[in-house]
Amino acid sequence: MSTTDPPKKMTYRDAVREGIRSALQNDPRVFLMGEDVGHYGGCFAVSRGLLAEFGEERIRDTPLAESAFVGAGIGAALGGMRPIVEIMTCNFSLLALDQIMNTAASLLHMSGGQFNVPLVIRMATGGGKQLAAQHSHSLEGWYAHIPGLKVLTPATLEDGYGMLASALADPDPVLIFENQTLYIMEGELPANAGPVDISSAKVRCEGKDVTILTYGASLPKSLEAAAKLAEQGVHAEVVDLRVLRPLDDATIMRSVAKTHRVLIVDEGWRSGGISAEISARIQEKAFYELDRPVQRLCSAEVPMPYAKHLEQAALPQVESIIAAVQNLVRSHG
Amino acid sequence: MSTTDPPKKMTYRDAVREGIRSALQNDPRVFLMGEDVGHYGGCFAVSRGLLAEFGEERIRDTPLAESAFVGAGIGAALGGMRPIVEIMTCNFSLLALDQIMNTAASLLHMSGGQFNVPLVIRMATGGGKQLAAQHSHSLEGWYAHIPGLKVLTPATLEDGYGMLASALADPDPVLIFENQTLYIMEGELPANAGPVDISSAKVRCEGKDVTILTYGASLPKSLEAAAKLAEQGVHAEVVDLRVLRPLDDATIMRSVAKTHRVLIVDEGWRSGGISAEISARIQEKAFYELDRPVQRLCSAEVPMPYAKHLEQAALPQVESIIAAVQNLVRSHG
Amino acid sequence: MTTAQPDHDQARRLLWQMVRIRRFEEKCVEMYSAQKIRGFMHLYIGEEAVATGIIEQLRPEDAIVATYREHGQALVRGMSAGSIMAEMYGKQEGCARGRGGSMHLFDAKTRFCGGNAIVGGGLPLAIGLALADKMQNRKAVTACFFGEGAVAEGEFHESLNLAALWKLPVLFICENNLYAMGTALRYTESKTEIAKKGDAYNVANAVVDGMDVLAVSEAAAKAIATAREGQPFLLECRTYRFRAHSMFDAELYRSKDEVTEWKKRDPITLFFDAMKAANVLSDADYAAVETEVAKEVDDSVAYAEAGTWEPVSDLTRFVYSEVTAS
Amino acid sequence: MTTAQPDHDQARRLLWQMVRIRRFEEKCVEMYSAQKIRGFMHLYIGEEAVATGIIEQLRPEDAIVATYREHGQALVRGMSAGSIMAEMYGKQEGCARGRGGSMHLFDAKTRFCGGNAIVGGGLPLAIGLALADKMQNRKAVTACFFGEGAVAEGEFHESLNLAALWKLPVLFICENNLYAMGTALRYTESKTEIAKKGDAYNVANAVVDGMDVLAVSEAAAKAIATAREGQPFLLECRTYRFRAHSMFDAELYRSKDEVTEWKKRDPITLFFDAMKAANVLSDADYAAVETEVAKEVDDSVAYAEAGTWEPVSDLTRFVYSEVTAS
Ligand SMILES: Cc1ncc(C[n+]2csc(CCOP(=O)(O)OP(=O)(O)O)c2C)c(N)n1
Ligand SMILES: Cc1ncc(C[n+]2csc(CCOP(=O)(O)OP(=O)(O)O)c2C)c(N)n1
Ligand SMILES: [Mg+2]
Ligand SMILES: [Mg+2]
Repeated sequence: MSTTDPPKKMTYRDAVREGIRSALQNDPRVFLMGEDVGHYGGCFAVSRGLLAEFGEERIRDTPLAESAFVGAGIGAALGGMRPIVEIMTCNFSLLALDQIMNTAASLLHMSGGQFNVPLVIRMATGGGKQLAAQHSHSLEGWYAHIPGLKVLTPATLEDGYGMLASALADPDPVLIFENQTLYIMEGELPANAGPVDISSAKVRCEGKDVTILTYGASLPKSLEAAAKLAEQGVHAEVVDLRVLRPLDDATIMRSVAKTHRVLIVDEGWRSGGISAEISARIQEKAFYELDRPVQRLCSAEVPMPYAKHLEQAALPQVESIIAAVQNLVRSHG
Repeated sequence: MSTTDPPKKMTYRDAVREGIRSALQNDPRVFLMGEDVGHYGGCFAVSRGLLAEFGEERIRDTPLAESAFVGAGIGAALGGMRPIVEIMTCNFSLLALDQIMNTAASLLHMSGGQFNVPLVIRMATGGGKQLAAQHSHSLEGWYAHIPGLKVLTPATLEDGYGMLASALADPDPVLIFENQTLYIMEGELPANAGPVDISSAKVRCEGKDVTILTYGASLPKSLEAAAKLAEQGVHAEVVDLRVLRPLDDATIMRSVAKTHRVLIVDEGWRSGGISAEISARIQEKAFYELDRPVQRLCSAEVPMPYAKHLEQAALPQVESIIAAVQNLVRSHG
Repeated sequence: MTTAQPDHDQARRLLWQMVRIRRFEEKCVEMYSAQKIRGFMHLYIGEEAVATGIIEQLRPEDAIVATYREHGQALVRGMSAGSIMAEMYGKQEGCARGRGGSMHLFDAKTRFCGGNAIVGGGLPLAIGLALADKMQNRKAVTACFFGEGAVAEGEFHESLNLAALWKLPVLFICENNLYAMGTALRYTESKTEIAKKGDAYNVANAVVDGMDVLAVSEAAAKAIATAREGQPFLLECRTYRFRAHSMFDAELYRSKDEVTEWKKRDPITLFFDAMKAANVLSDADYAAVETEVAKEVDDSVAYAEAGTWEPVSDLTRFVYSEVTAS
Repeated sequence: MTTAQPDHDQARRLLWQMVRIRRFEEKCVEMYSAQKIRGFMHLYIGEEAVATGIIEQLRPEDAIVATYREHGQALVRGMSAGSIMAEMYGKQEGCARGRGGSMHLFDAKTRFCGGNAIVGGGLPLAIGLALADKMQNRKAVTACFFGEGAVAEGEFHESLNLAALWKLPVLFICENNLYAMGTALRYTESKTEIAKKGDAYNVANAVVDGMDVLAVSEAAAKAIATAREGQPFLLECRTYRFRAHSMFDAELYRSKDEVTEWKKRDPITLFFDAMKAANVLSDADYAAVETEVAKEVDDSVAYAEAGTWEPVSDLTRFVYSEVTAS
């Protein structure tokens, strides 16, 4: 495809699907495995159509057995394949956590460098669809605690499409968290879209007054908040973290040094979340740059309630982001 | 027992066992369940002798099936029992994480307040015994991320003994992490030892120059470091966090306001660990009290290596605590 | 119908329970379309004979553990339609104060322990409930419902072993509707005879036609009697869901013909026709049941509509208990 | 011994492998007492016929997944005794650079994929290795060892189902030594016939006397042939560990008599006596094997002693790969 072709209009869901399709086309070692990825077309319709195109071997429906099929992904990766394992939602990934932490993340080290695990695990994450406590957790920041893993949170069509190829090229296990509410997001994918960098954060909106550090479904919310704040004369810089492990400290600190005020917006729970790590690091590395203590806006610490008004209140929202920024800019003169 | 009886000499292991025994004696609803708690006498010999005393119903050996027997603990708690479930080491608890997070921690909320889960789970945690990557993780701080749970880290004989009774009296799920290296610690248990408070941190050593916040196996190391530092004229206040969820902010902030310099010593991994949460909170609640950025001394971010010299280097040690404190006291004049 | 005939009252009650589920869920679909209900909602339509046949055989002291497809179980167990509808509306008058929604119905009074949306996650819970009953010398049974998809999960294996090993009063009910979401049984089990899997654990087992409420009742009675004596039982009910897996399902994985074929064995029609032929029930009975149920369903909507929203300030309640357990 | 007689060379090799394991581990105990080795160490003494009988039937392209009780498997597979001893010393000349220790032996060259200390954790891995072989049209088999304790874990169930469902070339070897740490089989399985559990998944299965290396060899040959054709196989080897579970075990759970009884069926003695009676091996053969092995074991210690400590500055290596995979 030439770079002069016009970008294609599509949803984030389509972009993820195109990313998977392109990986399957480009490398015979790649296959997709998970519950309902084939005949059903994917729990969130991400893989619809791929079974017809690639067949049952490469679009592999699994029984409900998260521990075994994630472990099978690890084994297949050791055996020379490049599996993409899909776990429907990150809540269910808890059933496979032993395999993820005790094996995938540890094998290279335990084997003294002999057995690396080139495995990609994709999972849906996040609240906002009234799916209640067992389908709505945001565990990406929590996973970022585990040495041996890389944790990606694509929040744009380009990343939804391009992070997969980069993850597959990585020699070590990579987890990709796709926020459930982003699937219907519409946008454009450049005709020449391809693998994207998976080591850095990106400034999505420049600003001088305050830095908003965020990722996933909170990115569009933060951008909307920044646009509204700009109308009030407050210029927020919005940084899309993109990669939660390892964190891109350089980009974060550069923005802190510019604005001296920081708000972290994180759909995960607050206590012990990735927001805490970022806050701690800023303090360690840019303490004397800070005009104000770093602030955090996170999800309420509840298993997600079903009722819409409660769920929406539990999550960071455009309004609460605006309020937090205003407070940060205003406070202590 | 009268309060004038002399304290009894014993190990931390004995204290934990006495705590279990006393709970079994005091409440017919209490039973102990887990792998090898009975005929083997407990993986770490904690429950040795209890089978003979209380019988197979109440000292219940389970098959290797972490998910099912933790789930069974939840169900038994709902059914009116007060189960103590033992998971040999916190690495194996990953097999039960679905039950712990998706059920135990969520049930009260999902049921709109109808079904509370009075379950206690004990597990061994921590490195230092050359057990390598699948037996040495310190996951207590990571578990502290989960709303609905309480997380205790007894580091003294009194707490090893007394926290269990308090946890059993709690209407909600409580996890108790016993650091493997503490089992052989010797000390004295007061004759009138009983349930202890499980909501607050404790100052274990007063000091004015710097605050060391720590818990578990790092507590004795921190106290030793503090003693050595005192000889050099540096007076460290050592705070034993005791409870990682919910954190006792008041005690932490009180010490920060006194010393203005803080070192957190945490055997967990650094990124996204409980140390990050504490650092972030101090920044949020006591920013203008800080003379220096809060510092963290944690385990190296590696699956634990077997070789002794590497493992010891991976863990916080008396020397590294001293060095970190010296640096904190010295730096930026 | 090969089993013993029920009398008029018994038959009417079975019919009534099944019709309640059917009409209630049809109303749920309406309310979903009207966006009064949101999230994932899984319908039991087609499977009514299973919950009805089994739960009608339970005693008040027995416990129930169900899945996210549990409207039927909740209704038959005696939870009010209003409290269920209000739950799906997200109102605080709901059986879980609107915190749970369709997938998480709960009722402490009737020992209805949810409403678990982790496939297989309920089985260990059932083990524990039964263990508690046994340790406290209560002669209660725990009835644990799950789909055939759950059989592949490790929890199935671990739980059946524990139940047999510890001789626990658990009735495992596998609602084998042939699909786990869109994945047919042949893609999930190397051996598709589910009941037989009990043999690997010395768990007594049986298969029953899940479209035949009398057959289910009879099988349930035997299975429950076994369980009550402390021998777990695995009962496979062969059934079929007439609707999509949830409200988001394009049903790419099964043919219209297959669905049509199964609908010929609609459990309600099947039962009523047989009862009519046997002169146990009349058309007038049927009509009266429908009228009664229509009112109950309408009332449930009215109740839900009249319900109130929990104040947002209460968001963080029920994360921890508000009172100390005794 | 009911099976076909091996010739002299074959018999000598089997004896040699078993004696290697025995003497190597005896040395390990010595070195543990001398505090050269630390951590958890699990001995295979008494069970030598299992690893020997099975692994001797494998081809170089086959893969092995083992547990924390894997010195025997590693030795028979051809990993050098030196690299294993050095590993247990924690030296960087060890087969896992001293990062793994006794429970985590690894060797990429011989497809020895560990050394997994999560009970049951290796089974899913074996499924994946076999799947990769199958998808790449390699005729390799994955041999997966585990204890009877692992049978209760959900991973056993999930993995056997997947193996049969996907027709994978996996040989599951259950080393049934009657105890999981201190918990006897009767406390962990409601049905104690392990091999039979394969029936629940349509996995072909057999039981073999795990103290009889020829019986194991013969059973392994058949099982591997089945697996190589894409039908998984579950082989239960009835065996016994003569030593404690690990170095920390007070052995409260079994009687001295029971141990004594089993020692009468020592796999090495049993085999050598039979071979001597059949005039296949002589006392001189035995003596020569012992001399050879003694040298190998001594050399392994010398190698470990001469080994070096990895610099502490390398602590955080091998958390992520240092090169990009192709
Ligand atoms: C552990 C887990 N994995 C995946 C899912 C997603 N999921 C919800 S229902 C379902 C199908 C379950 O099928 P079955 O057990 O047959 O029950 P049915 O829906 O047919 O009643 C799946 C895959 C889940 N809820 N939990
Ligand atoms: C998931 C898990 N739970 C518990 C343990 C602790 N543990 C180590 S070995 C063992 C016994 C295993 O017995 P078995 O599978 O029969 O193997 P054996 O040791 O007899 O060879 C246990 C309980 C573990 N390593 N992993
Ligand atoms: Mg089904
Ligand atoms: Mg064993």
